[in-house]
Amino acid sequence: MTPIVTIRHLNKTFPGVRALNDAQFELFPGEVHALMGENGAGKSTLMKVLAGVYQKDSGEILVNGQAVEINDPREAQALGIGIIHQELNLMSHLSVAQNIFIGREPRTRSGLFIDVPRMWRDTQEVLDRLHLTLDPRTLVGDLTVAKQQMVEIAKALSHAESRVLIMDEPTAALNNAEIDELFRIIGQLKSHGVGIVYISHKMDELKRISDRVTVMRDGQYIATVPTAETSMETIISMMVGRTLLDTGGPQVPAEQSEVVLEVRNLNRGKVIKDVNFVVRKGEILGFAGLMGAGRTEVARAVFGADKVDSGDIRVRGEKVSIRHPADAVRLGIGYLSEDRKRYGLATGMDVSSNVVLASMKRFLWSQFVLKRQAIRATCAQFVKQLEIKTPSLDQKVALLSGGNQQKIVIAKWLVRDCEILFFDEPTRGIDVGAKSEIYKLLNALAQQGRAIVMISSELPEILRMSHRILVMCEGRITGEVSAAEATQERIMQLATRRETAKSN
Amino acid sequence: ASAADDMYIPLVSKGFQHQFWQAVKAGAEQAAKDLKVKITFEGPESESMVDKQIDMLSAALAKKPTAIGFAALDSKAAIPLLKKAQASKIPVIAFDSGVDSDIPVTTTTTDNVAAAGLAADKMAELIGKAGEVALVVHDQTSRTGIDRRDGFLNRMKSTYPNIKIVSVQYGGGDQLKSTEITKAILQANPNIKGIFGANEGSAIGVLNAAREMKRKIVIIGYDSGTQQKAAVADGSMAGAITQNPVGMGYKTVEAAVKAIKGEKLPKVIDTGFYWWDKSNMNDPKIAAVLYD
Amino acid sequence: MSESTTQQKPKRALFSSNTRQKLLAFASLIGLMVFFSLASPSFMQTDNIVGILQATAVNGVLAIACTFVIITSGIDLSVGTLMTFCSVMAGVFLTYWGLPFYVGVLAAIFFGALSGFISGTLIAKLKIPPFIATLGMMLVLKGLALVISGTKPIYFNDTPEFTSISQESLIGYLLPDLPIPNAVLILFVMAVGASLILNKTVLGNYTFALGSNEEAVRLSGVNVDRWKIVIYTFAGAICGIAGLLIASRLNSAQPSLGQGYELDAIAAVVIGGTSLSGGTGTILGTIIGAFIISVLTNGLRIMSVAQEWQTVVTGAIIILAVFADNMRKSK
Amino acid sequence: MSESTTQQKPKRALFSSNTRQKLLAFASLIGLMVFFSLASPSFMQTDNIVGILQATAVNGVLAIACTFVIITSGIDLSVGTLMTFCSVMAGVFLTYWGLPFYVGVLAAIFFGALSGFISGTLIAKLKIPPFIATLGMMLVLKGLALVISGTKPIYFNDTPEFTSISQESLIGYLLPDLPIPNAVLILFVMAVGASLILNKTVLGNYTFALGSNEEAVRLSGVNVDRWKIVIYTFAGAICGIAGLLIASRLNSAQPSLGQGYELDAIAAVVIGGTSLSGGTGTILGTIIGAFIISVLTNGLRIMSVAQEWQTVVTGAIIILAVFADNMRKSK
Ligand SMILES: Nc1ncnc2c1ncn2[C@@H]1O[C@H](COP(=O)(O)OP(=O)(O)OP(=O)(O)O)[C@@H](O)[C@H]1O
Ligand SMILES: Nc1ncnc2c1ncn2[C@@H]1O[C@H](COP(=O)(O)OP(=O)(O)OP(=O)(O)O)[C@@H](O)[C@H]1O
Ligand SMILES: [Mg+2]
Ligand SMILES: [Mg+2]
Repeated sequence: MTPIVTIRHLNKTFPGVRALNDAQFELFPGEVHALMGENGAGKSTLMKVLAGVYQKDSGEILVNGQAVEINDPREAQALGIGIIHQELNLMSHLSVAQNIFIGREPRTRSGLFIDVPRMWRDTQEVLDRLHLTLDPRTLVGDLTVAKQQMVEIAKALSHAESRVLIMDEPTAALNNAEIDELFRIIGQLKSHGVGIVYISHKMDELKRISDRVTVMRDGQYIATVPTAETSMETIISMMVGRTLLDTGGPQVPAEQSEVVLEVRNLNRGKVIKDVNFVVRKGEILGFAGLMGAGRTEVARAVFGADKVDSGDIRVRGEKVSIRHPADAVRLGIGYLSEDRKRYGLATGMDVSSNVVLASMKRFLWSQFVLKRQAIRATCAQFVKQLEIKTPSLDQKVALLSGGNQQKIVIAKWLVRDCEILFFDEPTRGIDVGAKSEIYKLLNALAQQGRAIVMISSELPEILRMSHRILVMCEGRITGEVSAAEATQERIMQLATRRETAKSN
Repeated sequence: ASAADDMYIPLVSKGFQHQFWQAVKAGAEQAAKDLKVKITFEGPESESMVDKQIDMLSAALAKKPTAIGFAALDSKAAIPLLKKAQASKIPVIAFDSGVDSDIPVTTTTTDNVAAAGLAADKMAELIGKAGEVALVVHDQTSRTGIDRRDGFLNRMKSTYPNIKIVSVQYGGGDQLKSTEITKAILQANPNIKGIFGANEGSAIGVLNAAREMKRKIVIIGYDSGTQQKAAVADGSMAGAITQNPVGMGYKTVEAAVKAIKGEKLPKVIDTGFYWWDKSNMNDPKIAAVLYD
Repeated sequence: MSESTTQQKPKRALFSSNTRQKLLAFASLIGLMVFFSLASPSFMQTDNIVGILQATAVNGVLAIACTFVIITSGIDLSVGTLMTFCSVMAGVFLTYWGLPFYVGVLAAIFFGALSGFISGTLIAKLKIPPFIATLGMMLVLKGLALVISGTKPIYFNDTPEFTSISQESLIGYLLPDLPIPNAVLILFVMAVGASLILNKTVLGNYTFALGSNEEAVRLSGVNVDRWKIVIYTFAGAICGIAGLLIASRLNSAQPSLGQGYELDAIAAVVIGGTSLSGGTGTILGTIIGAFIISVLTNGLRIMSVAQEWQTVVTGAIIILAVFADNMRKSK
Repeated sequence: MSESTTQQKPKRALFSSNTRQKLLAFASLIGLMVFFSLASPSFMQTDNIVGILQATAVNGVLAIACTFVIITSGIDLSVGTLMTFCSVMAGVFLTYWGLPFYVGVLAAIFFGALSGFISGTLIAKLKIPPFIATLGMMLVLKGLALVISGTKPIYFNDTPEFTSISQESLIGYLLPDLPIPNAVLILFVMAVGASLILNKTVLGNYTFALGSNEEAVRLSGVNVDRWKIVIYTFAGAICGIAGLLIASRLNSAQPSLGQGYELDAIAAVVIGGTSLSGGTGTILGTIIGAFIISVLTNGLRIMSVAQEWQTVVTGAIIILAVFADNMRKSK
């Protein structure tokens, strides 16, 4: 069988960064081929070259054994290569249907007008295939990241003629049910002979769907191995170039320490309904739930990013009024948002400006002039500590790899040194090595007496890290589980306890 | 016609921010007070806004005036509206420049072409009928701009063959722009002997430039105003042409009232123009037509 | 960026249009009209209303052109001088060369489209920012209009039908009580047409898409450059029609007119709820925005407010109109 | 969004500034100067160079104000009429009320800041889009300048020191061969000061941050509204200084001048490489942009090109200058 895609000796340099160094890759029809590597290893770059987004410096690409030049995304599409980008690439002012059919709008018979009803119908079909309950007419900007991600996937899948489908971390924002759905569809595509490149940092997914794994490190090809015959540890050590120690779960059960944050009767429209909880000094409180359960909304409400209808918030026992994120930060509350590009980063600015953005006051002479040296020193320290891969502190954040961008948001809140920290999906898009670094860091922060709220859709992460777990469903807190009694089943049961069901 | 008290006469002019138009307005207001009529005075921001002026005229007509004063930016564009005024028996008094039509019962105006010709004569006299001369004009397309430029240029061409016009530039009447323009002219033409500034803003611009570049040239201005008066008095400006804007405004309102009362009016009421310089600027007759 | 705040309630719009915003701008317009009717009896008379409609035609058409460009998150500063340039070209074809009426009309539209094509190419192919490309075009066209006309107005004396484009009244012919000039009819027909194009065709779809996220459109394999050029060309052709309207109204092509009109047009678009950062907007909003400006200008004149105070009040009310919308929107 | 185009090369700059762009705009400027020197011997004379410097002062200062606002992805259309308003206020304090010289200077700056504060508040607190808020302010200030001055120029005859702000030459006093007027000195001092503020202080840091992603800045706990107001106030104060410069140069406050100056200022900013979508920009670029405009205008006048052609050529060269930069950048 000829490989559907062969990449050889590919080189790509960005100023200051050798993103691809003699990279190679091979994909067969009907194969799910996982591409693994640390943040900044060059996975996305390699795939973007294949998809015509970037131009290679040198090397060759063969499609069905034929050498090709792919100069722009259109040519890639013509060759049957589709891609789901790591970063969302949607038009937020347009409807789901318009996004999915951009560039291929069905026309009316006259050819003048878009056949809108048909577009909606076709969209509905695509969405149904994915078992997605979305109205094709909803504006994409109004969707949560997870749903936006599903729209991206639907868009890529709607190309009937795709023979190669690249998925760059498609599940980063999805919950388990959606991931199952996606994998079912990948199975279908596979049986139709579509070749799939699958990039992910979630190691468990590899075993479930991939046939082979190619590992990259620092832009270089390391090895290609059959998944079934290789252990996870081998793959991880190929990725990071060393063996990782498992850091284990939370260290000290911080049972009866002092309450630092108390939230009472919090309400906001239909998305937050009478939410009550406390966070204690030195504990990691996990927030579990399905997509749209309202966890993000709770965090944003406490942080003052959204207005609430009612609710009391006490910090260290004192009643406070938080009307603005600035109030929250002054009270020592930090919030790391789940959507880094939209809410976390000034992507047009450099690394150091982003890292100190939340704590400017600490870096000023007479409240006005920047302490350049101190800023750089602090940034350098965190770049080192979090192993952020960047050519310099002056690199524009938009040009970093996705995982490294996430680390910068984390660094921003670490610099601010808040007592109460909300981490919303903190490990989204972060590689295994860095993930364990972040877990270590969360533990260390808790040990230093910080109160941490961790919102995560990855149950293993919640189970492993939290001292206590709150589960939400449809804007309500449906239960609390201690670390000792927590199991996946117990949490899922609470996470699906709908209000309507309860009354029966 | 009705009692003078409820006569309303809107004046739609070519502009309102420039000192010239403010002086016309002052004259009109004086007449309104003397004759006990109500007037309003408005005009577009720049003399190129023909359609804005037509909207103003249209709004003025909607107010059912007893008569209307109109200084047309384009002599043909307003004719449909003027016909409407005629149909509703609203007498139209043209001022400043005429309209290509017999609708206006009279026109109070200055002959800008002849006035600029006089400026050319004075310039020729002051530079000894030979040498290089330039013009800084306020506008390339407005009637006053064209008349003053052509009046000056034609007189030079017909009467003074040894005078060479080296440059004609337009500064929109903006003092700062006219200053920069004049500086460039002076820079490019080291032998220049005189410059004519075709309205107040242009003339001040020329003055500023000559002062900033410390060049002694003959400057002839147009209109009056505090700065031109001071410059003429201290000799940095040789003199200027002035129209009689206050008189023009006064006569326009006066003619309107007469027209309402059905009195016979001459086809043209010439409000006159004058050459003024250091020697005559304090004559009562001249001082009366100069404004600050 | 701040567009995508979480405060937004989800919009379930028919096709990415924003119905509420239109209605709210409409309320401001009605409010102004009620106020002026009470303040002056002359305001609500047929003549004056017709005058307001007539005064809106040119700015309305230019604002339609700007709406498309602004939704793509571009800007077109050249609309005013392009309008003038097109009217001069009509004058050249009709008066200088004595060609038949319809040739002049086509010439104006053609040169409008041509100039739009050039702006679009500068922006899409040479990557000149729209502000600079159209600022440059504004100056070039202004100069060319002066050069070609010889800095004199060109009168359409040989083509008497020309004035009928703008001044006569087809509606008034059919309904003598409603002497609405053709210019207004043309404005409304164009508004309806533009609205259909914006909401029902691929061109409109890409207009919104480009303004929302150009990079995403490019990555979806759309020929972004070509569509950008198409949109600017289309907007240019609309300016050509504005050129015909103003020339017909003045029965002449006035070569020095035009600069400054772009600000009025852009203001109409923004008051009508189209965001300068692109991605949203409606033609109906734009038309309402254009009317808000004309009603305001006319009403203050009718009330005989001193001209310098007219300026102050206009400024304040433009801010207030948008503020009122904000208030009602955030409810 | 299109900021993050994938083709962009990273920039290795001191602190979010864009060194290369500055240098490239500089090359266009040099190119123009070389051309004009060859075309006309009058161009490269001290007098003329000093003239160009002087002609740049007002626009340069306004453009500095605009740079801050534009980097936040805002816009300020009121800079021109605000300048005029401030010069009128200086006139009121000095000539009408006979107060001492320095009070007039402070008054101009104070009213500039006050007006900027109002614009900033409208934008930050009432969420009026910057285009509308400053368009409204532009009209309000224009009207107020006319009302307060009584539509007449106000002369500074009682304060002879007033002309020294702009016209006399401190440098010429020290170095008689270099009679650079104070206006130019002020421009350069302000450029250096503004550059320091933009690159070395919190104000500058937030200026960039707001333009890059306002929502992210807000969620970092920064009081975004307050900083926006501070930035507009600061820009307003700079316009106050421009008002002093122009009033001193003309030895009078001319109330009807000012509109149209905003386009020149914004053009200088954009030619200088600042993006209208915010997040990037430099003061040096802006100053070079302002000089490109003045050199072009002056050079064409020196060459005695007919004025309508001057307009055409200016338009074309503005586009070319930016295109040349793009070319060199993409290399
Ligand atoms: N447009 C660009 N300009 C400059 N550098 C870039 C650009 N895109 C990527 N890089 C750099 O190239 C390297 C590889 O990035 P890439 O996005 O391919 O990593 P990745 O393997 O996908 O990482 P992640 O798992 O974090 O997504 C990184 O160091 C990144 O900073
Ligand atoms: N910007 C928005 N506009 C409109 N609705 C929104 C927006 N953001 C969230 N919602 C709605 O609010 C509800 C709660 O969403 P939220 O993001 O808080 O969920 P979550 O529990 O954090 O889930 P996720 O795992 O998706 O982050 C959902 O119904 C969602 O559709
Ligand atoms: Mg990646
Ligand atoms: Mg969430």
